[in-house]
Amino acid sequence: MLRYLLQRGASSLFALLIITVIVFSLSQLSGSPVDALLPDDATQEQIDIFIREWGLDQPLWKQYLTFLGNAVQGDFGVSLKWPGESAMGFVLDRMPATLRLGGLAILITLIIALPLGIAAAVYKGSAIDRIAQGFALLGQSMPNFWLGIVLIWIFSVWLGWLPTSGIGSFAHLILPAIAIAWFQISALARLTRSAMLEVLDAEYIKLARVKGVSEWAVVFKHALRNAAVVPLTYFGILAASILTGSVVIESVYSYPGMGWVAIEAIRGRDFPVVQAVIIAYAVIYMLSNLLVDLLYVIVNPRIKHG
Amino acid sequence: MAEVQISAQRPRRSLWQRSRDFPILPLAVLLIVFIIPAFFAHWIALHDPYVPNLRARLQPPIFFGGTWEYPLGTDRLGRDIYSRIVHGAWYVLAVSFIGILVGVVVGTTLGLIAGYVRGWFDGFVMRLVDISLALPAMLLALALAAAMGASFLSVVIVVGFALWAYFARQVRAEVLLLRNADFVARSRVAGSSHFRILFRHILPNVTNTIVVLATLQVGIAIMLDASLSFLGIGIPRPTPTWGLLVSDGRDFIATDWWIAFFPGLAIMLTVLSVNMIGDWLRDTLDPRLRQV
Amino acid sequence: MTETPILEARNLSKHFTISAGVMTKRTHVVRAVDGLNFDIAKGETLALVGESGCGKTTTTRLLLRLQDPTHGSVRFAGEDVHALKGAALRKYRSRVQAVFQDPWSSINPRVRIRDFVAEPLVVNENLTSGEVDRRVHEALDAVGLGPAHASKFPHEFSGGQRQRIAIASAMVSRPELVVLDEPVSGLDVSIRSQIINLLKDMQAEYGVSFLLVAHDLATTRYLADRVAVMYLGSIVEMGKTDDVFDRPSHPYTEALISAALPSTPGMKRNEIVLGGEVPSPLSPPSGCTFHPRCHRIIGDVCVSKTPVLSPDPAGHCVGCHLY
Amino acid sequence: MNTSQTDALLDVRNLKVEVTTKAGSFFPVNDHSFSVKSGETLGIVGESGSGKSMTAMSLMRLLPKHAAKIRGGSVKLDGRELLTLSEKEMRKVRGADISMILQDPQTSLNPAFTVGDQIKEALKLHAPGGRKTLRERTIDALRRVKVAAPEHRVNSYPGEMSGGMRQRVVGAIAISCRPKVIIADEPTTSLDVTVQAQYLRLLKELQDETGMAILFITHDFGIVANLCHRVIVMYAGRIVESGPVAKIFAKPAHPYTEALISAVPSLHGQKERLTTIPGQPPAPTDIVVGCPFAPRCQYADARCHSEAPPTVAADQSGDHTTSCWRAVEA
Repeated sequence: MLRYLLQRGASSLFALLIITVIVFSLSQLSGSPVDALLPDDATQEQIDIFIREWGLDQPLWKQYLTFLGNAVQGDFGVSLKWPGESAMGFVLDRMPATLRLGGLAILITLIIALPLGIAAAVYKGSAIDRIAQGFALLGQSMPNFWLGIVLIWIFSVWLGWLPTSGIGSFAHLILPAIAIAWFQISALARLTRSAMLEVLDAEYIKLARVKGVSEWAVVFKHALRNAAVVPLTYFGILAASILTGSVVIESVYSYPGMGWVAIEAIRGRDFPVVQAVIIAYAVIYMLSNLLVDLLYVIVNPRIKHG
Repeated sequence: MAEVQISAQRPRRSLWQRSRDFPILPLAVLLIVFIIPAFFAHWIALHDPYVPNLRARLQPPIFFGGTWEYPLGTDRLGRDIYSRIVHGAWYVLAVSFIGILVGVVVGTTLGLIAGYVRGWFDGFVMRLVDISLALPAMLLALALAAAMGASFLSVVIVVGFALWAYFARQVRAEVLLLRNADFVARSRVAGSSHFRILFRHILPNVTNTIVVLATLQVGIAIMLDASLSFLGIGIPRPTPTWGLLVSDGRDFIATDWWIAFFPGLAIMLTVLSVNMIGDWLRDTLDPRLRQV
Repeated sequence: MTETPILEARNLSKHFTISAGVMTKRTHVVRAVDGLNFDIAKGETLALVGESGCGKTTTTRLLLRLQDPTHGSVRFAGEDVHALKGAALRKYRSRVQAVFQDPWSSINPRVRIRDFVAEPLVVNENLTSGEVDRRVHEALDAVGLGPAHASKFPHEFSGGQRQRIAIASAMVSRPELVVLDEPVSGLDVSIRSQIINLLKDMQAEYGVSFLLVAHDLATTRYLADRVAVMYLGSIVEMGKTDDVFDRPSHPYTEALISAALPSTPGMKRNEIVLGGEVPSPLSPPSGCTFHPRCHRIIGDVCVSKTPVLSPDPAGHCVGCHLY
Repeated sequence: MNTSQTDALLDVRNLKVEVTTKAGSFFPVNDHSFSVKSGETLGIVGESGSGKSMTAMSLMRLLPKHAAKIRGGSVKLDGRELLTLSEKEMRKVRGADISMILQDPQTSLNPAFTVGDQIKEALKLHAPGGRKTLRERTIDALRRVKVAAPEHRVNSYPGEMSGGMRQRVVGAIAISCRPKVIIADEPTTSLDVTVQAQYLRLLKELQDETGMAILFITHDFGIVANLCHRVIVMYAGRIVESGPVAKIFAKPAHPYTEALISAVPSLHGQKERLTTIPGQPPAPTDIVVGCPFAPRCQYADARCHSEAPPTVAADQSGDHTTSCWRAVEA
């Protein structure tokens, strides 16, 4: 079991490494940082100093190693747009806000999607099932930024119940969290439904009924235990999608989290911050995947004993 | 065993027989909102989508105090929302079509070869798939936009990148099953080359999967494109892509709701109808894909 | 055996290496097939019988050149099958064909019957399209399906019809050897006898040799001239079908035949029920691999020494320390 | 039909099940009547699609909820009508009075629970007791199906066991509450020959020990000959023949039974050319007029194609019945 987790951890680290390569090579693509970072009227002397400081006269692989070494220490240089801030420090400042929002979105997703998916599978073909399926179809077709705007329109402008944007109270979190969760609810409910349907069709479910087990125990004890693996595996994708969603939704609600920083940094061509934010996202994502692997081991006895 | 045989024995209904439950309404919506505007924008648009007309600023849509001249209202520069949506359709179509094409070609080729030859190549491709799935497309979009600036090309790359791994994974999984099927063994016994087996026996058996998956991905591609445009890292202004139109109206939602509402509605209706057609295709052609 | 054999397997072995863990380098060697020796004569049917994991499927895959042996060789008409290349290989491909167990998975659902049946001809021989059509129609006729079926797709046929199509395709290139891998066990009882009779007719008409793989002993007895009984990758007994069935020598053969149920009630039989199940080929028992389940074990020699398959004057071979 | 209804443990009369699909509705169980006594083994023989598994599931009242419905008849266990019981009452019957062994040991055990837990679950429901007694009875159930070292095996997961061993565990679940009737749905089809022999012997021994009745569903006449006392033969949803095994083998009354028995090659004796049955069974949704076997029957005449034959006695004793016009005329 430990070996399995180590293996998964190693593979995550490898993926992270690839991401640093991508980030690094993209920064090469963008042309010389000299043009990007120095004022147009810089003297040759200033340029030389800059090149030496940044190690731009070194071979590419050495530049990458330097970049990687700094990245491991969380050093991506200083922000260009927000002077005086270290790039990673600035991103880390914003991280708790994004985690709060993402956490609430995940919570909403799980609370609604799992029961909905299970009920739809158990009462296949019933009204609940049709409603769940219609909801899933609608949820997967609505762009989250548009939904965010429509929610503001209804709940903030029209009804005046919740704040339109910004950060502060719990009330500020509600609309953006719903906007992020919306798509995920439909995806997860759909997935849970099909996983449950497949399991409910299995021979061992038949055997449980043959034993005289009540329908409630059949669903929640025998079926759910086996079906849980599928939504659990999806949790990794869920975490990624919610991070992605946060980029868009934070922008809609002017919610100053990591996603908002990312967009602002791109607009301001603030390269160090963009790099820091991408790496930070990737690390969060890798950690949530490791968590999934851990849960997977707990749910699935075959790995625990194998 | 017995049950498998029963289900296999049931003669498959032909596409024609199933066409009775074809989703006609979604197809009609798709044609009206997406396909016809994309190809005939110049004929059906009422105004130039780019030229401001300050005298007609912020006209409300018809039924909300507006006129037939601007059926969906105008934005703050007096441009007709309807005409801008119609002209944007072409870009949405182009991005999603080319992006998916990139995804299909790259993903299918790699998945087909990886599943068939196995060994180190398979391991390599699957590792790439893992990484690609592990890297949220939005991150790549951010990096690309920061590095080379947003453009049609960068959006297509992002869409292709976001989708290829799904094709590769699904195709590989099917090839793994198919390569062990008795009919492949029989064909090898008959003397067929690997090339013949791959293209004559295996590929035709995964085309359904590819078609279904590609249809189901259209919605994802459109949404991704719209999100990027919305964030200002998609096809740059002044091209009236749908995400950009929504973005233009976001600050006026309290007063002039129609600017953001109708472009978003167009996205929703398009994606909804594509998804419904995709669901129908999946149920008809490839019921095994239920979980995708 | 009076005739020269058409196929000879000599010391045929296939070992698989399975890695035990991802992090460790430890590996297991699975001896799926170990040191097989057998011949098939022209026009003869040799059957391989045994339970799951005995290596009979691997053996057919070696003969069909779907896999390469670890040791030993298969010679067909005097030539080493696994060394064939180019034109010689194509010739082998058209002379040796196969029919598989599952009629649902052995025909590509996306290919018309004509193209499926014709494949061995199209791939290996240079025939005109008209000539191919003629041969396909002939083959379909021979299996009792009219040429009108040639343009249909596989899903329009039932299991029994599909198996006929598979046989037509196997016979279309007029092969000298056809490997029959459980040809009737995927079919309903009332369909089986149709296919069994058809196979007999084919052999009588074309003089083709069959290598039959089956777990159903009654079918085996009906179709085979000679039988090789396999257990955990080795042949434990081989001889004429009637000799093996009526006077089994190896304790495993005895048990296998006694376990096969009689088709009439109340028939007296000497029932031998073996204990346990077939051991994992990952860690086969020492000595005679059958000794942990054997009801006629004679002592330490069974545990320590691997018995040799030795023939008696009549050509009946048994691999057991009893003899 | 003359099996006196008083000594029958399980008595099924005119059972009808309707299945509704998109392609139409049909009766996979069409007017079935049969009965079993304590200690008796009844074979139910038929090919795939003949409706034999559907019969079993309808006795357990576990038909797929929406697709299949019982459309009439009666199922009496020890004189008690099962079809009118509430779902709650029926749950108390399942596993306790009637139990079942499913076909595929690879999939019929829940991979997420230990085999001990799965046996215990049945015991807990029908014969509750303390932790310790439950554990003892679980181990005892495993011991009765001759699983070696049952004290260790209770903690194993199904994934760690061989196919034969798993099927024994399924057997242990079935017998754990000492049911009166066990329905075995092709329990040995996926097992190796020598393991199948072990399993059949085990079933016989358990029957001798407990006096339970066994309904043995199979397509294999060999097993019927070896294991069953009486047999019913099914074709396209109908019972075409029923009677004592010896009589049916010696003198089959229905042409289908006759053809089926002679179509199986013999392990001993002569290698005559096999009798074949031309054609194939009708699809479930095909509309059948007359005798369903008529299109494949060598004796069929005009009446067989137009009118369904009644069920009649095949000989004087009355325990052998068939539905065939030839028997009516005889």
